[in-house]
Amino acid sequence: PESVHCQQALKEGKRLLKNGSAGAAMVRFEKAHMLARSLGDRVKERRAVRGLAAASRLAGQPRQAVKHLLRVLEISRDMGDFVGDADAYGTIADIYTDIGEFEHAAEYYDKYIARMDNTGSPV
Amino acid sequence: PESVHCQQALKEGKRLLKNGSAGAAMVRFEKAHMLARSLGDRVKERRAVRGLAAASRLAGQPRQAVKHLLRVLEISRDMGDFVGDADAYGTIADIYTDIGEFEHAAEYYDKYIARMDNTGSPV
Amino acid sequence: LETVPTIKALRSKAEAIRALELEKTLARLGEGMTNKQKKAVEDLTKSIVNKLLHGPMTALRCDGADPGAVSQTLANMEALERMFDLAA
Amino acid sequence: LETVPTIKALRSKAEAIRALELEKTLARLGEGMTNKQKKAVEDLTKSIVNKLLHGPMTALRCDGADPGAVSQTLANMEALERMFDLAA
Repeated sequence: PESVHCQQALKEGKRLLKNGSAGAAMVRFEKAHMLARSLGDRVKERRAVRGLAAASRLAGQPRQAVKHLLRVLEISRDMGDFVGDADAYGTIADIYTDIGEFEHAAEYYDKYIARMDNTGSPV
Repeated sequence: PESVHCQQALKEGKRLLKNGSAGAAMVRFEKAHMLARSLGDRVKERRAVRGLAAASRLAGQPRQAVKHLLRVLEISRDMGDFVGDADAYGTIADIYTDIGEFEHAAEYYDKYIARMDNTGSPV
Repeated sequence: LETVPTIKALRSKAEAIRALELEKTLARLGEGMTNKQKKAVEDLTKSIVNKLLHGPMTALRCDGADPGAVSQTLANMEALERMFDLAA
Repeated sequence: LETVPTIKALRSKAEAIRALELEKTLARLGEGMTNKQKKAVEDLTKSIVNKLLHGPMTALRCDGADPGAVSQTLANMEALERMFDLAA
Protein backbone atom coordinates (compact mmCIF):
# COMPACT_ATOMS: atom_id res chain seq x y z
CA PRO A 1 0.00 0.00 0.00
CA GLU A 2 2.83 2.43 0.89
CA SER A 3 4.56 1.30 -2.27
CA VAL A 4 1.42 2.14 -4.25
CA HIS A 5 1.20 5.59 -2.63
CA CYS A 6 4.83 6.20 -3.48
CA GLN A 7 4.32 5.16 -7.09
CA GLN A 8 1.27 7.41 -7.31
CA ALA A 9 3.10 10.41 -5.85
CA LEU A 10 5.87 9.96 -8.42
CA LYS A 11 3.36 9.80 -11.23
CA GLU A 12 1.49 12.88 -10.07
CA GLY A 13 4.76 14.73 -9.58
CA LYS A 14 5.74 13.98 -13.17
CA ARG A 15 2.40 15.16 -14.49
CA LEU A 16 2.62 18.39 -12.49
CA LEU A 17 6.15 19.00 -13.79
CA LYS A 18 4.84 18.72 -17.34
CA ASN A 19 2.15 21.27 -16.51
CA GLY A 20 4.79 23.62 -15.17
CA SER A 21 3.49 23.47 -11.57
CA ALA A 22 6.86 23.38 -9.81
CA GLY A 23 5.59 23.87 -6.27
CA ALA A 24 2.87 21.24 -6.43
CA ALA A 25 5.28 18.81 -8.08
CA MET A 26 7.82 19.38 -5.33
CA VAL A 27 5.28 18.42 -2.66
CA ARG A 28 4.55 15.13 -4.46
CA PHE A 29 8.22 14.29 -4.92
CA GLU A 30 8.93 15.06 -1.28
CA LYS A 31 6.16 12.69 -0.26
CA ALA A 32 7.45 10.02 -2.67
CA HIS A 33 10.96 10.53 -1.33
CA MET A 34 9.85 10.01 2.26
CA LEU A 35 7.85 6.89 1.40
CA ALA A 36 10.65 5.43 -0.72
CA ARG A 37 13.13 5.90 2.10
CA SER A 38 10.85 4.27 4.64
CA LEU A 39 10.33 1.38 2.21
CA GLY A 40 14.05 1.11 1.52
CA ASP A 41 13.30 1.27 -2.22
CA ARG A 42 16.36 2.90 -3.74
CA VAL A 43 15.06 2.95 -7.31
CA LYS A 44 12.01 4.96 -6.25
CA GLU A 45 14.13 7.09 -3.92
CA ARG A 46 16.33 8.03 -6.86
CA ARG A 47 13.34 8.82 -9.05
CA ALA A 48 11.97 11.05 -6.30
CA VAL A 49 15.27 12.92 -5.94
CA ARG A 50 15.47 13.30 -9.73
CA GLY A 51 11.96 14.77 -9.57
CA LEU A 52 13.00 17.15 -6.82
CA ALA A 53 15.90 18.30 -9.01
CA ALA A 54 13.62 19.00 -11.97
CA ALA A 55 11.07 20.77 -9.79
CA SER A 56 13.76 22.93 -8.15
CA ARG A 57 15.13 23.89 -11.53
CA LEU A 58 11.67 24.79 -12.77
CA ALA A 59 11.08 26.81 -9.59
CA GLY A 60 14.17 28.92 -10.27
CA GLN A 61 16.34 27.23 -7.63
CA PRO A 62 19.29 26.08 -9.72
CA ARG A 63 21.69 25.44 -6.83
CA GLN A 64 19.13 23.33 -5.06
CA ALA A 65 18.63 21.38 -8.30
CA VAL A 66 22.37 20.70 -8.56
CA LYS A 67 22.41 19.46 -4.98
CA HIS A 68 19.61 16.98 -5.74
CA LEU A 69 21.39 15.79 -8.88
CA LEU A 70 24.61 15.16 -6.95
CA ARG A 71 22.49 13.09 -4.57
CA VAL A 72 21.14 11.12 -7.57
CA LEU A 73 24.73 10.30 -8.53
CA GLU A 74 25.46 9.20 -4.95
CA ILE A 75 22.48 6.83 -4.89
CA SER A 76 23.53 5.41 -8.28
CA ARG A 77 27.01 4.76 -6.92
CA ASP A 78 25.54 2.95 -3.91
CA MET A 79 23.37 0.86 -6.23
CA GLY A 80 26.17 0.15 -8.69
CA ASP A 81 23.87 1.37 -11.48
CA PHE A 82 25.59 3.99 -13.62
CA VAL A 83 23.25 4.09 -16.64
CA GLY A 84 21.88 7.53 -15.83
CA ASP A 85 25.17 9.16 -14.84
CA ALA A 86 25.89 10.86 -18.19
CA ASP A 87 22.37 12.30 -17.99
CA ALA A 88 22.83 13.65 -14.48
CA TYR A 89 26.23 15.22 -15.19
CA GLY A 90 24.89 16.76 -18.41
CA THR A 91 21.92 18.26 -16.59
CA ILE A 92 24.14 19.74 -13.86
CA ALA A 93 26.29 21.32 -16.58
CA ASP A 94 23.18 22.67 -18.36
CA ILE A 95 22.09 24.32 -15.11
CA TYR A 96 25.51 25.95 -14.63
CA THR A 97 25.30 27.15 -18.25
CA ASP A 98 21.89 28.70 -17.52
CA ILE A 99 23.27 30.73 -14.63
CA GLY A 100 26.37 31.78 -16.56
CA GLU A 101 28.91 29.73 -14.58
CA PHE A 102 30.72 28.40 -17.61
CA GLU A 103 33.76 27.11 -15.71
CA HIS A 104 31.58 24.83 -13.62
CA ALA A 105 29.54 23.92 -16.69
CA ALA A 106 32.69 22.90 -18.58
CA GLU A 107 33.85 20.77 -15.67
CA TYR A 108 30.57 18.85 -15.58
CA TYR A 109 30.31 18.58 -19.38
CA ASP A 110 33.70 16.86 -19.25
CA LYS A 111 32.32 14.30 -16.81
CA TYR A 112 29.25 13.95 -19.03
CA ILE A 113 31.35 13.35 -22.13
CA ALA A 114 33.56 10.84 -20.32
CA ARG A 115 30.45 8.77 -19.51
CA MET A 116 28.39 9.04 -22.68
CA ASP A 117 30.30 6.44 -24.62
CA ASN A 118 30.07 3.66 -22.08
CA THR A 119 26.66 3.83 -20.53
CA GLY A 120 26.15 1.22 -17.89
CA SER A 121 29.63 0.96 -16.45
CA PRO A 122 31.56 3.28 -14.15
CA VAL A 123 34.38 5.33 -15.62
CA PRO B 1 1.67 -23.94 -42.57
CA GLU B 2 2.90 -22.09 -45.69
CA SER B 3 3.06 -18.97 -43.59
CA VAL B 4 5.24 -20.82 -41.06
CA HIS B 5 7.54 -22.07 -43.83
CA CYS B 6 7.83 -18.56 -45.17
CA GLN B 7 8.68 -17.16 -41.73
CA GLN B 8 11.26 -19.90 -41.26
CA ALA B 9 12.90 -19.26 -44.63
CA LEU B 10 13.20 -15.55 -43.76
CA LYS B 11 14.77 -16.39 -40.44
CA GLU B 12 17.26 -18.83 -41.93
CA GLY B 13 18.09 -16.36 -44.70
CA LYS B 14 18.89 -13.71 -42.12
CA ARG B 15 21.11 -16.08 -40.15
CA LEU B 16 22.98 -17.11 -43.31
CA LEU B 17 23.48 -13.47 -44.25
CA LYS B 18 25.10 -12.85 -40.88
CA ASN B 19 27.39 -15.81 -41.49
CA GLY B 20 28.38 -14.35 -44.83
CA SER B 21 26.82 -17.20 -46.84
CA ALA B 22 25.37 -15.14 -49.65
CA GLY B 23 24.40 -17.99 -51.96
CA ALA B 24 22.65 -20.07 -49.32
CA ALA B 25 20.86 -16.97 -48.01
CA MET B 26 19.66 -16.13 -51.52
CA VAL B 27 18.03 -19.56 -51.89
CA ARG B 28 16.11 -19.06 -48.61
CA PHE B 29 14.96 -15.58 -49.54
CA GLU B 30 13.84 -16.77 -52.96
CA LYS B 31 11.78 -19.49 -51.30
CA ALA B 32 10.35 -16.97 -48.82
CA HIS B 33 9.56 -14.62 -51.69
CA MET B 34 7.67 -17.27 -53.60
CA LEU B 35 5.68 -18.33 -50.53
CA ALA B 36 4.90 -14.74 -49.53
CA ARG B 37 3.59 -13.99 -52.99
CA SER B 38 1.40 -17.08 -53.05
CA LEU B 39 0.09 -16.10 -49.60
CA GLY B 40 -0.48 -12.52 -50.69
CA ASP B 41 1.50 -11.38 -47.62
CA ARG B 42 3.08 -8.11 -48.67
CA VAL B 43 4.98 -7.51 -45.44
CA LYS B 44 6.78 -10.84 -45.79
CA GLU B 45 7.21 -10.30 -49.54
CA ARG B 46 8.99 -7.05 -48.82
CA ARG B 47 11.19 -8.66 -46.19
CA ALA B 48 12.13 -11.36 -48.69
CA VAL B 49 13.02 -8.82 -51.37
CA ARG B 50 15.05 -6.84 -48.83
CA GLY B 51 16.86 -10.10 -48.03
CA LEU B 52 17.50 -10.72 -51.72
CA ALA B 53 19.01 -7.23 -51.97
CA ALA B 54 21.36 -7.84 -49.06
CA ALA B 55 22.35 -11.27 -50.37
CA SER B 56 23.02 -9.89 -53.86
CA ARG B 57 25.16 -7.13 -52.44
CA LEU B 58 27.12 -9.63 -50.37
CA ALA B 59 27.52 -11.85 -53.42
CA GLY B 60 29.15 -9.01 -55.36
CA GLN B 61 26.08 -8.25 -57.52
CA PRO B 62 25.52 -4.56 -56.76
CA ARG B 63 23.23 -3.83 -59.71
CA GLN B 64 21.02 -6.76 -58.84
CA ALA B 65 20.90 -5.45 -55.25
CA VAL B 66 19.79 -2.01 -56.45
CA LYS B 67 17.05 -3.61 -58.54
CA HIS B 68 15.73 -5.46 -55.49
CA LEU B 69 15.80 -2.29 -53.38
CA LEU B 70 13.83 -0.38 -56.00
CA ARG B 71 11.30 -3.21 -55.80
CA VAL B 72 11.19 -2.77 -51.99
CA LEU B 73 10.29 0.90 -52.54
CA GLU B 74 7.57 -0.12 -55.01
CA ILE B 75 5.99 -2.55 -52.54
CA SER B 76 6.11 0.11 -49.81
CA ARG B 77 4.32 2.55 -52.11
CA ASP B 78 1.62 -0.05 -52.81
CA MET B 79 1.24 -0.63 -49.07
CA GLY B 80 1.26 3.05 -48.19
CA ASP B 81 3.99 2.31 -45.63
CA PHE B 82 6.95 4.62 -46.10
CA VAL B 83 8.82 4.05 -42.82
CA GLY B 84 11.69 2.19 -44.45
CA ASP B 85 12.09 4.44 -47.49
CA ALA B 86 14.98 6.54 -46.14
CA ASP B 87 16.76 3.27 -45.38
CA ALA B 88 16.25 1.85 -48.85
CA TYR B 89 17.36 5.02 -50.63
CA GLY B 90 20.40 5.28 -48.37
CA THR B 91 21.40 1.70 -49.07
CA ILE B 92 21.05 2.19 -52.85
CA ALA B 93 23.30 5.24 -52.57
CA ASP B 94 25.83 3.28 -50.47
CA ILE B 95 25.98 0.63 -53.18
CA TYR B 96 26.61 3.23 -55.91
CA THR B 97 29.33 4.70 -53.68
CA ASP B 98 30.94 1.26 -53.41
CA ILE B 99 31.15 0.88 -57.17
CA GLY B 100 32.42 4.43 -57.67
CA GLU B 101 29.29 5.84 -59.32
CA PHE B 102 29.20 9.01 -57.26
CA GLU B 103 26.69 10.85 -59.47
CA HIS B 104 24.12 8.12 -58.91
CA ALA B 105 25.07 7.92 -55.24
CA ALA B 106 24.51 11.66 -54.77
CA GLU B 107 21.11 11.42 -56.47
CA TYR B 108 19.97 8.70 -54.09
CA TYR B 109 21.51 10.32 -51.01
CA ASP B 110 19.37 13.36 -51.83
CA LYS B 111 16.25 11.20 -51.80
CA TYR B 112 17.48 9.62 -48.55
CA ILE B 113 18.02 13.01 -46.91
CA ALA B 114 14.63 14.26 -48.07
CA ARG B 115 12.99 11.34 -46.26
CA MET B 116 15.02 11.05 -43.08
CA ASP B 117 13.30 13.86 -41.25
CA ASN B 118 9.76 12.66 -41.70
CA THR B 119 9.75 8.93 -41.36
CA GLY B 120 6.36 7.42 -41.84
CA SER B 121 4.88 9.77 -44.40
CA PRO B 122 5.49 10.14 -48.13
CA VAL B 123 7.49 13.12 -49.32
CA LEU C 1 34.45 27.97 -22.54
CA GLU C 2 32.93 29.63 -25.58
CA THR C 3 31.59 26.23 -26.62
CA VAL C 4 29.60 25.66 -23.42
CA PRO C 5 26.32 27.11 -24.77
CA THR C 6 26.75 25.06 -27.95
CA ILE C 7 27.06 21.87 -25.93
CA LYS C 8 23.86 22.73 -24.11
CA ALA C 9 22.04 23.58 -27.36
CA LEU C 10 23.13 20.35 -29.03
CA ARG C 11 22.12 18.29 -25.99
CA SER C 12 18.74 19.92 -25.91
CA LYS C 13 18.14 19.45 -29.63
CA ALA C 14 18.99 15.75 -29.40
CA GLU C 15 16.92 15.31 -26.26
CA ALA C 16 13.87 16.89 -27.91
CA ILE C 17 14.11 14.45 -30.82
CA ARG C 18 14.66 11.46 -28.53
CA ALA C 19 11.84 12.32 -26.13
CA LEU C 20 9.32 13.00 -28.93
CA GLU C 21 10.04 9.79 -30.82
CA LEU C 22 9.99 7.72 -27.62
CA GLU C 23 6.69 9.26 -26.60
CA LYS C 24 5.14 8.51 -29.99
CA THR C 25 6.23 4.87 -29.80
CA LEU C 26 5.10 4.38 -26.20
CA ALA C 27 1.74 6.00 -26.96
CA ARG C 28 1.29 3.48 -29.75
CA LEU C 29 2.32 0.33 -27.92
CA GLY C 30 3.02 1.27 -24.31
CA GLU C 31 -0.18 -0.41 -23.08
CA GLY C 32 1.14 -3.88 -23.75
CA MET C 33 4.55 -3.29 -22.20
CA THR C 34 5.73 -3.77 -18.65
CA ASN C 35 7.41 -0.92 -16.79
CA LYS C 36 10.68 -2.80 -17.02
CA GLN C 37 10.36 -3.03 -20.80
CA LYS C 38 9.51 0.66 -21.12
CA LYS C 39 12.52 1.54 -18.99
CA ALA C 40 14.77 -0.63 -21.16
CA VAL C 41 13.48 1.02 -24.34
CA GLU C 42 14.03 4.45 -22.79
CA ASP C 43 17.58 3.50 -21.82
CA LEU C 44 18.15 2.19 -25.35
CA THR C 45 17.17 5.53 -26.90
CA LYS C 46 19.45 7.34 -24.44
CA SER C 47 22.44 5.18 -25.12
CA ILE C 48 22.07 5.50 -28.90
CA VAL C 49 21.90 9.29 -28.64
CA ASN C 50 24.83 9.41 -26.20
CA LYS C 51 27.03 7.21 -28.35
CA LEU C 52 26.18 9.17 -31.50
CA LEU C 53 26.91 12.52 -29.87
CA HIS C 54 30.08 11.42 -28.14
CA GLY C 55 32.29 12.47 -31.07
CA PRO C 56 30.75 15.92 -31.65
CA MET C 57 30.67 16.65 -27.91
CA THR C 58 34.32 15.68 -27.51
CA ALA C 59 35.12 17.97 -30.45
CA LEU C 60 33.58 20.86 -28.52
CA ARG C 61 35.86 20.42 -25.53
CA CYS C 62 39.55 21.25 -25.54
CA ASP C 63 42.13 22.27 -22.99
CA GLY C 64 42.75 25.67 -24.47
CA ALA C 65 46.48 25.16 -23.97
CA ASP C 66 47.38 24.63 -27.61
CA PRO C 67 46.31 27.54 -29.91
CA GLY C 68 45.90 25.16 -32.86
CA ALA C 69 43.45 23.09 -30.86
CA VAL C 70 41.48 26.18 -29.90
CA SER C 71 40.94 27.27 -33.48
CA GLN C 72 39.95 23.76 -34.46
CA THR C 73 37.48 23.58 -31.60
CA LEU C 74 35.95 26.85 -32.78
CA ALA C 75 35.73 25.49 -36.32
CA ASN C 76 33.96 22.42 -34.95
CA MET C 77 31.61 24.64 -33.00
CA GLU C 78 30.69 26.69 -36.04
CA ALA C 79 30.15 23.60 -38.15
CA LEU C 80 27.90 22.03 -35.50
CA GLU C 81 25.89 25.21 -35.08
CA ARG C 82 25.31 25.33 -38.84
CA MET C 83 24.53 21.66 -39.19
CA PHE C 84 22.23 21.27 -36.21
CA ASP C 85 20.71 24.71 -36.62
CA LEU C 86 21.69 25.79 -33.10
CA ALA C 87 21.33 29.54 -33.50
CA ALA C 88 21.76 30.86 -29.97
CA LEU D 1 30.43 14.69 -55.09
CA GLU D 2 33.53 14.69 -52.90
CA THR D 3 31.27 14.32 -49.88
CA VAL D 4 29.65 11.07 -51.08
CA PRO D 5 32.10 8.75 -49.26
CA THR D 6 31.70 10.83 -46.10
CA ILE D 7 27.92 10.39 -46.21
CA LYS D 8 28.39 6.65 -46.52
CA ALA D 9 30.93 6.56 -43.67
CA LEU D 10 28.69 8.59 -41.36
CA ARG D 11 25.68 6.42 -42.18
CA SER D 12 27.63 3.29 -41.46
CA LYS D 13 29.03 4.60 -38.18
CA ALA D 14 25.55 5.54 -36.96
CA GLU D 15 24.07 2.26 -38.15
CA ALA D 16 26.72 0.27 -36.28
CA ILE D 17 25.89 2.08 -33.04
CA ARG D 18 22.14 1.71 -33.57
CA ALA D 19 22.26 -1.98 -34.47
CA LEU D 20 24.56 -2.89 -31.57
CA GLU D 21 22.51 -1.08 -28.93
CA LEU D 22 19.25 -2.48 -30.30
CA GLU D 23 20.68 -5.99 -30.29
CA LYS D 24 21.84 -5.66 -26.68
CA THR D 25 18.39 -4.48 -25.58
CA LEU D 26 16.50 -7.16 -27.51
CA ALA D 27 18.83 -9.86 -26.19
CA ARG D 28 17.98 -8.71 -22.68
CA LEU D 29 14.22 -8.43 -23.01
CA GLY D 30 13.27 -9.65 -26.48
CA GLU D 31 11.77 -12.87 -25.12
CA GLY D 32 8.81 -11.13 -23.55
CA MET D 33 8.05 -8.94 -26.56
CA THR D 34 5.81 -9.57 -29.52
CA ASN D 35 7.17 -9.22 -33.05
CA LYS D 36 5.08 -6.10 -33.47
CA GLN D 37 6.66 -4.55 -30.39
CA LYS D 38 10.17 -5.45 -31.55
CA LYS D 39 9.48 -3.91 -34.94
CA ALA D 40 8.19 -0.72 -33.30
CA VAL D 41 11.31 -0.46 -31.13
CA GLU D 42 13.50 -1.01 -34.19
CA ASP D 43 11.61 1.69 -36.09
CA LEU D 44 11.99 3.99 -33.08
CA THR D 45 15.77 3.60 -33.08
CA LYS D 46 15.85 4.25 -36.83
CA SER D 47 13.78 7.38 -36.65
CA ILE D 48 15.85 8.85 -33.81
CA VAL D 49 19.06 8.25 -35.77
CA ASN D 50 17.55 9.62 -38.98
CA LYS D 51 16.25 12.76 -37.32
CA LEU D 52 19.54 13.38 -35.54
CA LEU D 53 21.59 12.93 -38.69
CA HIS D 54 19.30 14.97 -40.91
CA GLY D 55 21.19 18.21 -40.25
CA PRO D 56 24.72 16.86 -40.77
CA MET D 57 23.65 14.93 -43.87
CA THR D 58 22.01 18.00 -45.38
CA ALA D 59 25.21 19.92 -44.66
CA LEU D 60 27.11 17.41 -46.78
CA ARG D 61 24.97 17.99 -49.85
CA CYS D 62 25.07 21.15 -51.93
CA ASP D 63 24.35 22.08 -55.52
CA GLY D 64 27.91 22.99 -56.33
CA ALA D 65 26.62 26.05 -58.21
CA ASP D 66 27.68 28.64 -55.64
CA PRO D 67 31.43 28.59 -54.83
CA GLY D 68 30.78 29.87 -51.30
CA ALA D 69 28.46 26.93 -50.65
CA VAL D 70 31.06 24.50 -51.97
CA SER D 71 33.74 25.68 -49.56
CA GLN D 72 31.29 25.58 -46.67
CA THR D 73 30.24 22.05 -47.59
CA LEU D 74 33.89 21.02 -47.59
CA ALA D 75 34.37 22.65 -44.18
CA ASN D 76 31.36 20.70 -42.91
CA MET D 77 32.81 17.53 -44.36
CA GLU D 78 36.16 18.03 -42.66
CA ALA D 79 34.51 18.82 -39.34
CA LEU D 80 32.31 15.71 -39.53
CA GLU D 81 35.24 13.50 -40.45
CA ARG D 82 37.15 14.80 -37.45
CA MET D 83 34.25 14.60 -35.06
CA PHE D 84 32.93 11.18 -36.03
CA ASP D 85 36.38 9.77 -36.69
CA LEU D 86 35.54 8.84 -40.28
CA ALA D 87 39.07 8.39 -41.62
CA ALA D 88 38.52 6.94 -45.09
